[in-house]
Amino acid sequence: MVVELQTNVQARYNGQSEPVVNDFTLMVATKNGSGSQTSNEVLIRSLFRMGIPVGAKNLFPSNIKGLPTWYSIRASKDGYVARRAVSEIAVAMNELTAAEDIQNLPPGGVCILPKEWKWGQRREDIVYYEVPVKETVAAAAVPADFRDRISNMVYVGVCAQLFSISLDIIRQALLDTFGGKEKPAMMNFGVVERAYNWAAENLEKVDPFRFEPMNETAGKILISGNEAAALGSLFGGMTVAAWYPITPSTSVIDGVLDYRHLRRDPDTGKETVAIVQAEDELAAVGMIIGAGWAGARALTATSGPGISLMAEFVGLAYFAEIPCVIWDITRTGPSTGLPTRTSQGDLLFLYTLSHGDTRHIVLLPASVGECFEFGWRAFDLADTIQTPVFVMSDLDLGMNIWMSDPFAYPEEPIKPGKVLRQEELEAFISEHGEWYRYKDYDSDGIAYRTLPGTDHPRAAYFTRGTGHNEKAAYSERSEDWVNNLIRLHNKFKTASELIPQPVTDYDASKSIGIITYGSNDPAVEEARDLLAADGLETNYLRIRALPLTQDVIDFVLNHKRVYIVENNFDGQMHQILRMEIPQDNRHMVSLALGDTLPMTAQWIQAQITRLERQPVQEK
Amino acid sequence: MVVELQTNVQARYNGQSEPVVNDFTLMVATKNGSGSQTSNEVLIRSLFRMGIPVGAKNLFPSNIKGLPTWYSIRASKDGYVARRAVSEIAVAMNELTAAEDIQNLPPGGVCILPKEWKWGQRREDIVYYEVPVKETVAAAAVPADFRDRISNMVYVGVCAQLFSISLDIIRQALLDTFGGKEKPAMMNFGVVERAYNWAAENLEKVDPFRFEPMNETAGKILISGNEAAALGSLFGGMTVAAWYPITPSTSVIDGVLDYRHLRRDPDTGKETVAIVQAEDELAAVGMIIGAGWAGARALTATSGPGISLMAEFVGLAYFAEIPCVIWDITRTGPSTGLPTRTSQGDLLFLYTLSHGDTRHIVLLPASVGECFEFGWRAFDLADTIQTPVFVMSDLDLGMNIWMSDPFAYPEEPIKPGKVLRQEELEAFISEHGEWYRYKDYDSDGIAYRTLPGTDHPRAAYFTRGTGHNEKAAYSERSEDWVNNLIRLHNKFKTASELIPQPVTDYDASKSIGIITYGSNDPAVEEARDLLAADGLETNYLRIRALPLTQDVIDFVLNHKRVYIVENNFDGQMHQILRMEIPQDNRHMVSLALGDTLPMTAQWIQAQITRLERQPVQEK
Amino acid sequence: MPNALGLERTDYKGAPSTLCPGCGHDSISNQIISMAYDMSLPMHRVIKLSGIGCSSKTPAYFMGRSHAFNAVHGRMPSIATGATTANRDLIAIAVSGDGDTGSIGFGQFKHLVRRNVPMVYIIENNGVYGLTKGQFSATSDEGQRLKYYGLNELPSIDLCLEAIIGGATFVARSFSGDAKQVQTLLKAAVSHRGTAIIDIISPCVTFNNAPDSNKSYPYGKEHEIPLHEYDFIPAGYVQPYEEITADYEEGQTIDVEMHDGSRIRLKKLDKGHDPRSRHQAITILEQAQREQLFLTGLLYYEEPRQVLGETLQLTDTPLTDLPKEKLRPSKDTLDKLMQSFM
Amino acid sequence: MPNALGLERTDYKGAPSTLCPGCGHDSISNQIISMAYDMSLPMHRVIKLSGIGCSSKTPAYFMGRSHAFNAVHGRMPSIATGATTANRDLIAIAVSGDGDTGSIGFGQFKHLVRRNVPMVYIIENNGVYGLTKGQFSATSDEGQRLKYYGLNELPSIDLCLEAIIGGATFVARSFSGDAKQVQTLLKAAVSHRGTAIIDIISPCVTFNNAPDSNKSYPYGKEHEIPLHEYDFIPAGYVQPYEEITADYEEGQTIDVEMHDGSRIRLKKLDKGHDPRSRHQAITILEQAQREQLFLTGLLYYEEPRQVLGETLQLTDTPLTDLPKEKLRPSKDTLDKLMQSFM
Ligand SMILES: Cc1ncc(C[n+]2csc(CCOP(=O)(O)OP(=O)(O)O)c2C)c(N)n1
Ligand SMILES: Cc1ncc(C[n+]2csc(CCOP(=O)(O)OP(=O)(O)O)c2C)c(N)n1
Ligand code: SF4
Ligand code: SF4
Ligand SMILES: [Mg+2]
Ligand SMILES: [Mg+2]
Repeated sequence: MVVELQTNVQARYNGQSEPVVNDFTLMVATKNGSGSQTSNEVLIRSLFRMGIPVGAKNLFPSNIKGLPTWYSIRASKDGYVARRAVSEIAVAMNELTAAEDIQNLPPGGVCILPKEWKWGQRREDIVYYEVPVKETVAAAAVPADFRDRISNMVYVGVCAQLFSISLDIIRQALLDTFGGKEKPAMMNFGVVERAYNWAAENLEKVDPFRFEPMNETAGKILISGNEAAALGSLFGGMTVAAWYPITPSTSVIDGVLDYRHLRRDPDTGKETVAIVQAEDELAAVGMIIGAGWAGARALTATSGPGISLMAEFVGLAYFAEIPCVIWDITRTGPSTGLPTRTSQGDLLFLYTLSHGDTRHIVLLPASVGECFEFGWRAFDLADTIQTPVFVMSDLDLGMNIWMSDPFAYPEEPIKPGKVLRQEELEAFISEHGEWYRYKDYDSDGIAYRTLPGTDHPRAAYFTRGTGHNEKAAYSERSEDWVNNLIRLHNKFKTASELIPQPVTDYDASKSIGIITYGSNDPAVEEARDLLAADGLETNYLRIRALPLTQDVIDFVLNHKRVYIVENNFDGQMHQILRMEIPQDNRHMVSLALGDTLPMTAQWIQAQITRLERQPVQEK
Repeated sequence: MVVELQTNVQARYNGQSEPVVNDFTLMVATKNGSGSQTSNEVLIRSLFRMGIPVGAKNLFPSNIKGLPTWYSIRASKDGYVARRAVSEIAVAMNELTAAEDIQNLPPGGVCILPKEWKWGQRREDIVYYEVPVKETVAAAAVPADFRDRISNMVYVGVCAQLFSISLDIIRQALLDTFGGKEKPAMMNFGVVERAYNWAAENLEKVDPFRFEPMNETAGKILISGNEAAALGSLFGGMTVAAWYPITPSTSVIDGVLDYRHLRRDPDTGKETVAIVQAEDELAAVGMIIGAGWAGARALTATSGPGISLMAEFVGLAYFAEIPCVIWDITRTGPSTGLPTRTSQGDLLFLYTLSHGDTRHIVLLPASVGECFEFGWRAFDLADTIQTPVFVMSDLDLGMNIWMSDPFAYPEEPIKPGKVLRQEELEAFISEHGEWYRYKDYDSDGIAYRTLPGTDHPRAAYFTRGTGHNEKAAYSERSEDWVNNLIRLHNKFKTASELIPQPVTDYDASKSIGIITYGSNDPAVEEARDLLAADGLETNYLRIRALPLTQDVIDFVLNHKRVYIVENNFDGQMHQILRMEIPQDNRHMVSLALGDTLPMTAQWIQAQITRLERQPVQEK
Repeated sequence: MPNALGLERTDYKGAPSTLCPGCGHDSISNQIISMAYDMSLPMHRVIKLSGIGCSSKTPAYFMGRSHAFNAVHGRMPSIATGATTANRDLIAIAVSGDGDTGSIGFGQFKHLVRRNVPMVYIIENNGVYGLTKGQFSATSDEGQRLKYYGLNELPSIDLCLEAIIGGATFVARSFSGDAKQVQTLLKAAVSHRGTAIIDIISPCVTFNNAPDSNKSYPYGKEHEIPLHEYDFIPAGYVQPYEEITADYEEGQTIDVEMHDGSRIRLKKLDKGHDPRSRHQAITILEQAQREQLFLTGLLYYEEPRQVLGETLQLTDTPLTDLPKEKLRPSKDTLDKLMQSFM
Repeated sequence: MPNALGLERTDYKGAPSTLCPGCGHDSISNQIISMAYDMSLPMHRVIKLSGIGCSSKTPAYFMGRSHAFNAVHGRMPSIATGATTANRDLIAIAVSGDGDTGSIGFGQFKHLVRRNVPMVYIIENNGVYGLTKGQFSATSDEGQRLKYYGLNELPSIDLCLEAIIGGATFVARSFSGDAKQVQTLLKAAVSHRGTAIIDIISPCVTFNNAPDSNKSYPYGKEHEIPLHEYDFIPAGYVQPYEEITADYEEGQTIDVEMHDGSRIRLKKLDKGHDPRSRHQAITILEQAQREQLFLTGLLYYEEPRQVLGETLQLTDTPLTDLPKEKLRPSKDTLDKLMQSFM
């Protein structure tokens, strides 16, 4: 194939001399389904083993085989893991995107590509390393079936040589990746080694990029948000998971399948977690509502289209006060949108999901650690508040691999909430002389519930989505309706004290604040450093759940300017903040990206710098 | 049966002498399904024929037969038609609610009830007329089958006698009600006449209430909002209606069935309107999206639960830019809620329906006249803007009968929007050298579409809910995604100029403003008169559609205090206003009722008076 | 007379019905009450489930001491799936309508039977939408006329055939006017381990009771063709067993033994139908459709197939009753797991 | 060679496929192209409809000059109903998957066939969710194993049986490896006036092509039992007609004449199946299920029943083409109407 470049050729590469160590991004462009996932994982694991902080972003198409996919690995000695828009190194293995991939390199960048390709034009300001991929694989005498997939190991070997990863570490990483299985690991390693040696003999290193061992990853783990969510849920006492497959949420349930053995009854070998693949999302959410009503800790995981389909049922659960947990791993919408691209576009919709006056709790994890923590905590909250709890993660957080401290064991025992089992009901009735399902005995808006199966003649009550009074009896009376809604309102207020509170870095001397939530956190943290280096000091508040609390409002009001950074198009958190803040809030500036990609620090920095350096226009 | 009253007996009725003419409310309490609908209609039609302005509110249960139902008829010489919380006259025909019905009467009120009943206690401060219902019917020699239903005519006759409705007028009204059919009309009239005469002979009128002929209804019509909506749609060129039954929207489609003959092809007797009863709301909305895509003017009517179920599909229509019209006749939610009670609780949900960054046009008719007008206009808007258009009416407006001027014939011809039929496409291509489905040729965000079936080799395009570029080709590129969303955003701006603009009564000298929308209008208008009489002059703005326009925002900013009156629990329009108004808006006060009943002027007046007479607390 | 639990029949009642007087659904509620009383069902273990409709309201009218869940329209099956999965000890009795099951809930219905969720699923089939005032449902017959909505020209869906095709393990049809049959079938259904579907023609006296409607009382009374005569012999009921058998001729009876040891004894009538044959069941229903026959009785019965909880290999202890230590692995487990991610 | 419209086969192509090389769906797209070319379909009147899935992507890969609508998951049937109701002149060709039709879209599928919406409805059935990477679908066979998701223990849904029971008027099964049969059936389907269902086993080479899976190429090739040999004789094709008939023995052929005068001529094979008998069709499918037979061919054909547009008594002019004066009654009509409300 012939790679055609646009003609705006930059300055000739001038053999940059200053070495760049552990602070650049390597991007691998391949075709989907070609097996590059494995080689990329080997690369990232190797760097991790070298003690270098790493971040990974997988940009893949909605397709099973053949369309372009990009995997970028950021090494950052300073520990930044957000996406960078620019990659210094491109491993261009997909002829369909090679021209673009090369075009996107910065001056001084590096391109590794198959030797076999022909060229239209060349950029003169970058370095090329041409690699005989086919030959190398052929020489390795790999069984024909494996040849295609294994050819990705060629670039692993070349990169190892060029950027200084030891073969030993690669071997270890291969073993990790293949779950300790020697045979496939060694077959792959054979190709890596061959490529490594070929590169040593045939390539002259002229670029400045290099990895060097550090000690920043010891004791840390590498894991995806969805796996973390699955584990958190398993440690949270989940007993029912019902789901319908949808990208990018499927791997939450895959994680549950992978680790449910942790909860398998050791005596009988039977499962304590029911995993039901439903026929669609309406059924999935119906199942967890049925299960939650019966007393299970029940979860579903889905994405935007599924959320839309769940709207009616979620309203029922809200109004009938049934606990359940719904993970929304968001992708780009509206509509089917881009299933394999990230976004935070469901926020406002989740918050007000279902017709009528409804309002929901939405947890907003920002890290794999929080995915784990909110994984178990969501059940405690749902049971305590007797309501559906949403956890909004996103494709970036959920499907990419992230570095993290090991997860902390839940510091609190499982909280079943106000459930009256047989004896408790007995005790309750002897104390109060009565028990009514929807009566607010504790003035916190939260009533006591019983579970079906409770062997007590007064345990039963009637659950319905229609009007009811305190006694759970059908009622069309206006007063009953209003009283019930008032109690639900109070319950929501109680909830706002129980949900994860915002994380704040505040110093009264600073006049600029940044607010964000979810997976933007690393980009914001990095941007703050960049801004500070440029003389713009910022305070920071990260919202960890809806409804908003007074802290958030105070934070907004206490600044001269507050930037709301989020990854959707409409600036939905900004809108929610406006809904909650009646005071003049023209100093609140929406930085809403929504360009389908994970947030970058550079974008945030550029926006804030631009706006701070010139008078802010009213938005 | 024995009617038990609470014991706080008020002052003894003192034979009030000042006559009260054409300014009181008569309430009839019966059992659902007992046939009282007919007698109530006869009463209201009689008053209407007497030239007296009337308003009717039907409060019925979610049940087919047996549960309590109340019908109140307000006569108002001043033309007010809003609900009043108090009825001066109670026709208590349902023993299950009689105690309560009597309790609710104001001092000096009147109770008409069957003679057969026994009494526990009596209120001394009201007037009782006891009527031998059974005897009267028995004496009328009505066939046994009809006896139960016809017994309701007894109270018609008694009321006619007591409050001065001439028998002649009743006869006419009966004929109207029975669609001109002499036989049933006369059978009923027999009972009315008998009761009328019995009352003349046996009852001594001691109350002050009386109807007197006026001339305020000449040339006016009586019609329900749902019928008006159906007619408007038929005059709007609707060709496909797909629906799934749900109270209170069912009568929209019933109206279409009743009047589709207006559109029947006179030559062939065939239909120009397809009416498909779908298997559920997901299918109903799918059908109208399919039809809208193919070029039909397609409508569905539903209520809250249906809206929730339509969420995913509506997002598709928004994103794929397909016109269709969705009437939401709102009822009380969340969840199944109270299907037979009114509310405006779907507003915010409609506005942002579906996951991802979506925003919709929502028309807000306030009268049967606007139901008709928005009926046809919604299609023009949907076709012009190429998007789903919601019309949010409610149970009160939709199912109750309202007085109105006759509907005006649409002043504009049907607007098909930017559709390129064969020759137009040809012309377009020769002008532009191209045609791309999603390209913004006119800088208004609205692109040109073709319809399937267009006989032109370049007419076809691919419609999808996934990412696409201007050429309607599948695209996962970030720029394509963002550009498309920007155009949709601009389209929404264009839309805000095309939708019905607010109706304003503004005078710079007044410092208090009231904002409302939909069926609250009559109550607000009446409240303004009450407030003015009390020295509180108000300006008024009625929002007729979302998105909000600058006029609305200016109105808010131009007042010392602005009350947002609406019939839901969360104050949803208030929240939307806050979202749009970054300036200090603490002077905006949410008056959100949401008590399941139509708004009253008295409630609005009381709220505003209370708040204006004492310093307003921040909400 | 108190039953085995010492309860009277009235203890099994619910709130007074608010349906139209004469509604077929009310007589089904009555049979449910009788069945539960006769079978000495422990009410605290019973859950009553429904969707939305007149039929779906009825759980309020029986077994007031049982938990109930009146869900959203057409989606009760998923609630049933979730609840019975969460707690395998629950006895689920569900009521739905033809609209609820055959229109909006059709997909859920089909997938429920496929999973063999253990429950009794009663369809109160009146061929019309009662609660929304008389629209056609998908079981309305081709050629049926309704007061307001005119003529139905679409073929009607046979929910029993649908259930059998879909994998149901107990499928019966009955008529709410045939109290004894309804009751016997209910008893058998509640003894079945798996999804037991009973499609009961239950006339809507307000909107669909004209004699020419085949969901009406007059039609049902005239045209019902019971496939069998039945006796239900509860588990452990030994004594009069012999006596009962005496009634039937050799070769004409079939004993269907249920999971819990109960039996239904069927005496074959005209059609000689053996409900253990899926093939026969399908054939007879197809024939009934073609010839417009109103066949009632147990149409299909499959030897207990694995129910959903078994497919999922769940613990014997209901998931809702697991002790806390089975709900959360130890700290040690977490630490080891974390190692594996390093 | 140009067809009757003067178009080449390449004119009927679409964009290049982005499916996995070897995917069964691609060969079906090819047969659709051939069928359309052979039948000289006017592409501007064709609408291509689909839901979501690998299968549902395929309308992009054929007939690039036709309008297409790639809708939401499982809900294409309602789009088809709306579009064909709006414009009766459209020729709807829809593609769905087993997940799209058998799971999330099951209710819509059943109600579509009940209404007899005129269209060709192709199910590209691979017994798996391709696009979401290999989960079980409702047509996955009992006992089937998948790489990641293990063993399926639920009975599989037979979409042909479902369609017939549900009221479909043309039901066929085929195998994407049997190009000739697929093409003949497509031709017949597109000539049918009513809903034509073709359930085509279409292997997913990436997630479900192990030889023990009965949705795999190896299995299909080995086990396919065609019910008939076919010839499709388009309307107006007179000349070689006699010649073709010569091939078949007396009594062994069935001529199914289509609405537009086309015919499919079937030569009965082993099973002697007559597709005009609903009873036979149901029986043979029930047997196939029991005995795990992979029967292909035209299973059921009903003399054209009223299609939806006829049931709705719509004008002959497509609703989308009505002149404006038929869309809005006159001012006079409104004024008179208003009188009636006074
Ligand atoms: C999502 C939704 N759509 C529509 C309705 C309105 N609705 C209530 S009951 C009903 C039909 C009930 O019919 P069926 O199930 O046959 O019960 P029946 O009243 O005849 O016993 C409908 C359409 C609803 N409650 N929810
Ligand atoms: C509402 C919704 N839920 C889930 C998905 C995710 N999804 C996309 S395709 C698919 C399954 C497709 O399976 P099938 O119809 O068999 O098509 P195949 O890919 O096997 O051809 C699913 C679950 C979606 N797009 N929308
Ligand atoms: S409307 Fe029909 S189904 Fe509903 S309660 Fe009345 S008789 Fe029964
Ligand atoms: S995943 Fe399967 S169904 Fe999808 S394109 Fe690949 S082979 Fe075809
Ligand atoms: Mg019904
Ligand atoms: Mg599939």
